[in-house]
Amino acid sequence: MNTENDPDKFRIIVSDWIEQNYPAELRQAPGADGQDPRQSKPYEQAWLQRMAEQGLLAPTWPKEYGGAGFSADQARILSQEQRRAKVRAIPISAGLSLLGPVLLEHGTPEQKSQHLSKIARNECFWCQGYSEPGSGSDLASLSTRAELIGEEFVVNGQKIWTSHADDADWMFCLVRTDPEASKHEGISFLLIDMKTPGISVSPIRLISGPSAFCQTFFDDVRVPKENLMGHLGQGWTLAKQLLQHERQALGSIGRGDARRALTLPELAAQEMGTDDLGRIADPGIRTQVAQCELDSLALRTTMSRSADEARAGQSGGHIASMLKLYGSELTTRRHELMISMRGADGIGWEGPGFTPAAMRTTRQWLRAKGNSIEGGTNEIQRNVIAKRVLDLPE
Amino acid sequence: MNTENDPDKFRIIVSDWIEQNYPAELRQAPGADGQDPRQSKPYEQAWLQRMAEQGLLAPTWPKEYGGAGFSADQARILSQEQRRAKVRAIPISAGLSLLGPVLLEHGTPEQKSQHLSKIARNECFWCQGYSEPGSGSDLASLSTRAELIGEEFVVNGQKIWTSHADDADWMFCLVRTDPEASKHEGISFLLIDMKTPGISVSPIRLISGPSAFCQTFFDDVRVPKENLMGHLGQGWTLAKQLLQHERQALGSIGRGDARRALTLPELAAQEMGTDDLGRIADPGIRTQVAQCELDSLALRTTMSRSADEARAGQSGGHIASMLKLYGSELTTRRHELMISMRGADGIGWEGPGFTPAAMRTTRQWLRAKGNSIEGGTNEIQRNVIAKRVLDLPE
Amino acid sequence: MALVLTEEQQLLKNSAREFVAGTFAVDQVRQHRDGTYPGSDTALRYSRDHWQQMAELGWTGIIFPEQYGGLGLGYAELGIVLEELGRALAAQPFVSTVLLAGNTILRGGNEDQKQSWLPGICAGEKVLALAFQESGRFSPWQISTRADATAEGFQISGEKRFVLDAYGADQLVVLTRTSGSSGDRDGLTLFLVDPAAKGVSITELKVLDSRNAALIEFNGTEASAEQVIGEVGKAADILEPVFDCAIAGLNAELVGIMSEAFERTLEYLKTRQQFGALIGTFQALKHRAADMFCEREHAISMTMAALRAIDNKSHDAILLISAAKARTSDAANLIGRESIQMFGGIGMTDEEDIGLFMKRARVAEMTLGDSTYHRERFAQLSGF
Amino acid sequence: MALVLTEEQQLLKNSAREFVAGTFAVDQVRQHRDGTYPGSDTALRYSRDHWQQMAELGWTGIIFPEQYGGLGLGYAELGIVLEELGRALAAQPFVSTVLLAGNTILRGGNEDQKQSWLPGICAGEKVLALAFQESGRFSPWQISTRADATAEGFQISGEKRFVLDAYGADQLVVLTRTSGSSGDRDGLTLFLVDPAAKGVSITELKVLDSRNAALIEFNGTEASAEQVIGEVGKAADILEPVFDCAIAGLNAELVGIMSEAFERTLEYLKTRQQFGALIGTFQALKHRAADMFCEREHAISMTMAALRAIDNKSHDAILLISAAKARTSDAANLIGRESIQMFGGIGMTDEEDIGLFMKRARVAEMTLGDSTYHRERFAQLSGF
Repeated sequence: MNTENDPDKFRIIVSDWIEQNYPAELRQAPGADGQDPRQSKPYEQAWLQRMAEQGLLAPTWPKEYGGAGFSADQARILSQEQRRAKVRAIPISAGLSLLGPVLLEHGTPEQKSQHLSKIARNECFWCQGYSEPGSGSDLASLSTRAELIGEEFVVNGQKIWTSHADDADWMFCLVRTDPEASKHEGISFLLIDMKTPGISVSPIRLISGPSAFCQTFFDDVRVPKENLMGHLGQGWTLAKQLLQHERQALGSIGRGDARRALTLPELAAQEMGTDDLGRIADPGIRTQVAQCELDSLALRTTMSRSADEARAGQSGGHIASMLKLYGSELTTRRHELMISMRGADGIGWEGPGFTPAAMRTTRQWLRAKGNSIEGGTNEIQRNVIAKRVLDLPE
Repeated sequence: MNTENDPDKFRIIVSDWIEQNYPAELRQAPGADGQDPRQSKPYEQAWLQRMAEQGLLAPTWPKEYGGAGFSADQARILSQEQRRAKVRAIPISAGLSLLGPVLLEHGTPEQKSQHLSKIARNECFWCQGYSEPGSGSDLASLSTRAELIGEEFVVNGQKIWTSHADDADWMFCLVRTDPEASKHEGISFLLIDMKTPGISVSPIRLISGPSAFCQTFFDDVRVPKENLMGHLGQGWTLAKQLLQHERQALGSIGRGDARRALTLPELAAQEMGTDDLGRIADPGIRTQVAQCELDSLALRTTMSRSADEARAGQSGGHIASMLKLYGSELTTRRHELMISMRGADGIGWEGPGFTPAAMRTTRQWLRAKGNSIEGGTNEIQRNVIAKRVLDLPE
Repeated sequence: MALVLTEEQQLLKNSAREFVAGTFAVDQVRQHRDGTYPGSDTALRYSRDHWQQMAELGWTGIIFPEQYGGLGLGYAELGIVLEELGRALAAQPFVSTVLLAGNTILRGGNEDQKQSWLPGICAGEKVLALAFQESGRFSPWQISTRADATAEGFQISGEKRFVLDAYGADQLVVLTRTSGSSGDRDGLTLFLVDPAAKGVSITELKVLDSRNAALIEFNGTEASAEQVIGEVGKAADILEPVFDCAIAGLNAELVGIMSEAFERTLEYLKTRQQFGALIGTFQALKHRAADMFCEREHAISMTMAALRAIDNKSHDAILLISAAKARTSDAANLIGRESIQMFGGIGMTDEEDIGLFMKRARVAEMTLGDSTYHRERFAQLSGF
Repeated sequence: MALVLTEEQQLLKNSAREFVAGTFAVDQVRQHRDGTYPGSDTALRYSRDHWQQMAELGWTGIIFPEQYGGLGLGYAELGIVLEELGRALAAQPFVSTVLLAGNTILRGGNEDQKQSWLPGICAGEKVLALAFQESGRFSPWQISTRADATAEGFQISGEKRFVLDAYGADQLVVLTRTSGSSGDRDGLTLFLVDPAAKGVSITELKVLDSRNAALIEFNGTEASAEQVIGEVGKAADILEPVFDCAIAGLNAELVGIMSEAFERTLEYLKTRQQFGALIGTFQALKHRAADMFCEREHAISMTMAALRAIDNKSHDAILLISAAKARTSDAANLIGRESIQMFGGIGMTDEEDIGLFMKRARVAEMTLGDSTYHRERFAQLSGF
């Protein structure tokens, strides 16, 4: 796509392109085609494909790596125009949003040419191998072992919460390469082809039902030495950098999801009825809805401010922790309110007798409990804010 | 008073006595006599006097020490009948509710005969010398020094939060008698005549205005050796026992105060108006009032349960911390609600333009902030519950 | 009545705890959900054998008079059993059969009807369901299901939702409208209906707590005057106290659920290591545990007081019941949320039990009115 | 407009901070309360000299056009000054003179009226008060004070409460009812009234934040048609945006108040020892500090967005203003409560400053509508 310098002209180019390329089917409400909105559709794939061809999945990456070569301002205009056109959010991709930025900065030239374009073109699917059973919030206590034998690392151990590991092509993975070194210094960052012999994957069932999460087991898995990213023992530094991206991605959850069929006020009006003035009939629920909407607005506004600060070169500091903390708590509150408005309609698990929308509320209510745990628990985020932002003593 | 064994007969005796002796003036709402309800009145004194003559200020103490010699069940009947007759609570007395029970158990025969009857007859007024500037929640870090020289302790140092020290006759006081011993073991418990030379007192002004609190300074104050309660170095043990009584007394704050002119729902109806069905007109405020009333009921019910458990010999354990914690938080919430219902009428400090009732709301709102601090902060109470009740590791 | 257990009640509690521990494992919730629970009819989602065993212990008859085979005890005793069942998330038709349908027959039925059904309930041989609710929210007189008078009696048509334990029930008690319109307290009439009767169609529902609930459609189902419970048009007078007693029972179950969840969380705090320390040493978690403790204590106190108020026929029983429902619902919700948060990632998995407590609590919270409903009712009853 | 300060705004902020630090000490609040503040008229509760100095810096004229002696800047700039004043709890007649009375004249007055008063305000020579409120709660059209038409003009009678800075004001702007009844949006009329006019009686009030507020009685006060601001009966159209801008300004002051209170609390956590450790090492307090931080950040973002929305004449300005008032009020309340709790006993004493922040915040919270009012308005404006 033309990276026109004049912002107004650029905006027109972008918006025209979206107008011409965004599939008509996606402009309907999810589920309006009568199919399960959680299933991927051909027209969704086609849209991703069109975006990828223009490098728009990774707008700020260089064109040589499959990006669009946009400046930060141009990327912002793209995202504004997408929002204005009510383009649905693209599925979160660990390759695009997490690994990519770090790989761009720290990857070897070979690693970059091998992986980046495939990620930007949505041709290669990545999963994240960080957590282990038992490590929990204390991520650095990981014990998956990678021993350098000749030209290969031999990996043994077990990872958990490896999203989509069951259909991922590659995994970026934290491993312990030096058991003698201190907890943080013995860790390295490996890129592992999921087709390598010795890897097995089993999906995790959540309280909300089937999930994208998996457990991944490594049994004498041989990984070429070239697949080390950064230096030996530098894994923890890269991991922390990557976690910042993850927190930002999770913080945006509270902003409200374009895929949700009904807004919270709409749901409340539907479930509780409205009075003569068109207000949500139950005043207690109305107050709670107002509070949630108000808090969403505040979170969105803080995110804008934080973006404006970044553009102005005033780093807001560990804003990601705050957004993650607040965003996930708001999401939890929002879902508690939704489930309580649904009343007995909100207790459906599956099968007949409940609308798909009501059952989705139930599953999402359960799933949302995980938002304050994954990507660093909210307790960890509070610790980080207290330490890094407020400079409170340890 | 006759300590009749049959509970039903005993109840009649008690209720008849209250009926005959409770002054008519006290049956009116506070302030109905046109005088400042915070000022003590002659008829209030007369009522205290009549109670004291019957030993009813200290119902469970032995008659020889000025009590009524009641059993726990009889004392409970007395308190039930007082509540039924809407008898106003007697002013909290450090001698009666705090020192008395500990003195009964640990005092020497001489100390008991010297002090208990006077306390029970409301003739001698005590204050508590525990906290020091800087000691805060870490009470045992106190540094007021008492050196045994000959037959006398020589006391030097400073106490804070000594309620009513400016018109108290005696103080019970924690002092450090052994600076070499460990923090908790070097403390002793002294009874100090406030008329002793070298004691000076200055009142403390709070955010809510003048208060009963004082600072008390000791400058070579000589206290006879006989005024030591318990053994030398046993002060901390006695102090903790006494603190339990204090927490219980403070926990009861949340139960609602018979002296308060309007109940919370009445105030809400007055300030917000009522609808056609007589409900508080503002539904949001009504919900909050309902929550406060509901929580008060829960607290009262838990206090009844705890009393029933004690009678049944099933100690509920550190219930005092819970009551203090919950009671003070509820009081804070209640006052926040009250001040917010008063709107601009709730910002009066003094002088014309505001009703006395509204100004009382304002001062009480400020004063109530201290409830979660005094008698051990709520943070301390949570620590105690976590450690003693929940047995969480340290 | 004091807010402590009598010696007899303590014995009952001990035996209930023992039976429950030996009979119900929390994992049965998953088995009922996944259809792997042993037995011939997995859709039943509870065990008739266990129901029978509890009847032998007298529990199904606790609130029923001795003349119908019951123990003639009170709600304080029933609460003890329900609390223990709550701890194990034991799925049993107590609320449906004893507290709703059975109590409706006891309070509203004629001698014939009582003799026909109450001994069967006490003996553990009969399971009954009360079909009342029609919309998503508890709103007892919002009834549109009609029972139209015919030459022979009545003809029932309409839809009932979330009918607890309706699948496999031996008899249905059905709330219908014989006059007036939805929302009126008057004009409601109760019928005993054979689930096998013509025009009755029962669809089993799959719900969050994996228990038995169903959708029932009545399509011109015939009912005779003998099937009417109490007076035509006066069902609300019978049902109001029935609902209240059932709520008091649900509160006890909620206390059991939250107590077990809380204790399991405490145990986790005492065993789980992070950053080289037991997570129970982290002050922020300690303080939140202390808050959960306070909320649970109040839920226990209010639940006990409400149960005893029913037994004492206290004038403030209804107020206490609604207040207790609001408190137990809120406390269970808090403890449910905090438990999962403190368990962390493992708490989110289906493999770990803790999430099952939150699921059952959610259903119990909203059954017969959630905390918003009961806070509102408390305000109304308090007159402000 | 981006949610960051421009270079010019940053310079303004620096100079405001410097001036405030050198001019206003928090202890002045006590001096105003106790009548010990140096100066001839202690009842004024602010300093005319300081007002003059701020005028010389241009601050009193920030929002007024250059033709009236102002700077012709925007609310974003005014907010910067108010935030810094908030940090020192500086009592100055900004809200009354600039945001309420001055802005009313600017938006509603004729050229004569503007020329008479705005240059005086910009020059720091005039202090004005807007007398509108009559009841305890902000309810802008609940006005009963009458202005009855007479042969010569109007006669004003009625009582105004909580009139900010009315004591010692050079002129009053008075909201009256010329037709209709209390609550009607129509029929309201604004007058310029000399406080020394016959029938005006001003009683100074002593309020929580020790600032200047008064009760005003009008008893047949005469006013001519020239004293009317705008059209007779149409005052609401003038006042609605005036109130909104004043709220946006109060939000900025609240941000200053809560920021200073929060930072002082953090400082206390870093220096106060208990049990042999700095209390800032206790995790429970850390986590609560982190929560306070989040709330404050949102209050800052919303306040900035609302001020800029006014300057941009954005269609969502009103929504943002109300949302920001609700958020700043709630955040200030939280931080006020938590600050005192973390300071412990010393925080309860009048000697320690921290309590003064809570007192001023309380008044600002409820001025022109508290968080309940604005949450409700937000819901209304959002259409649900």
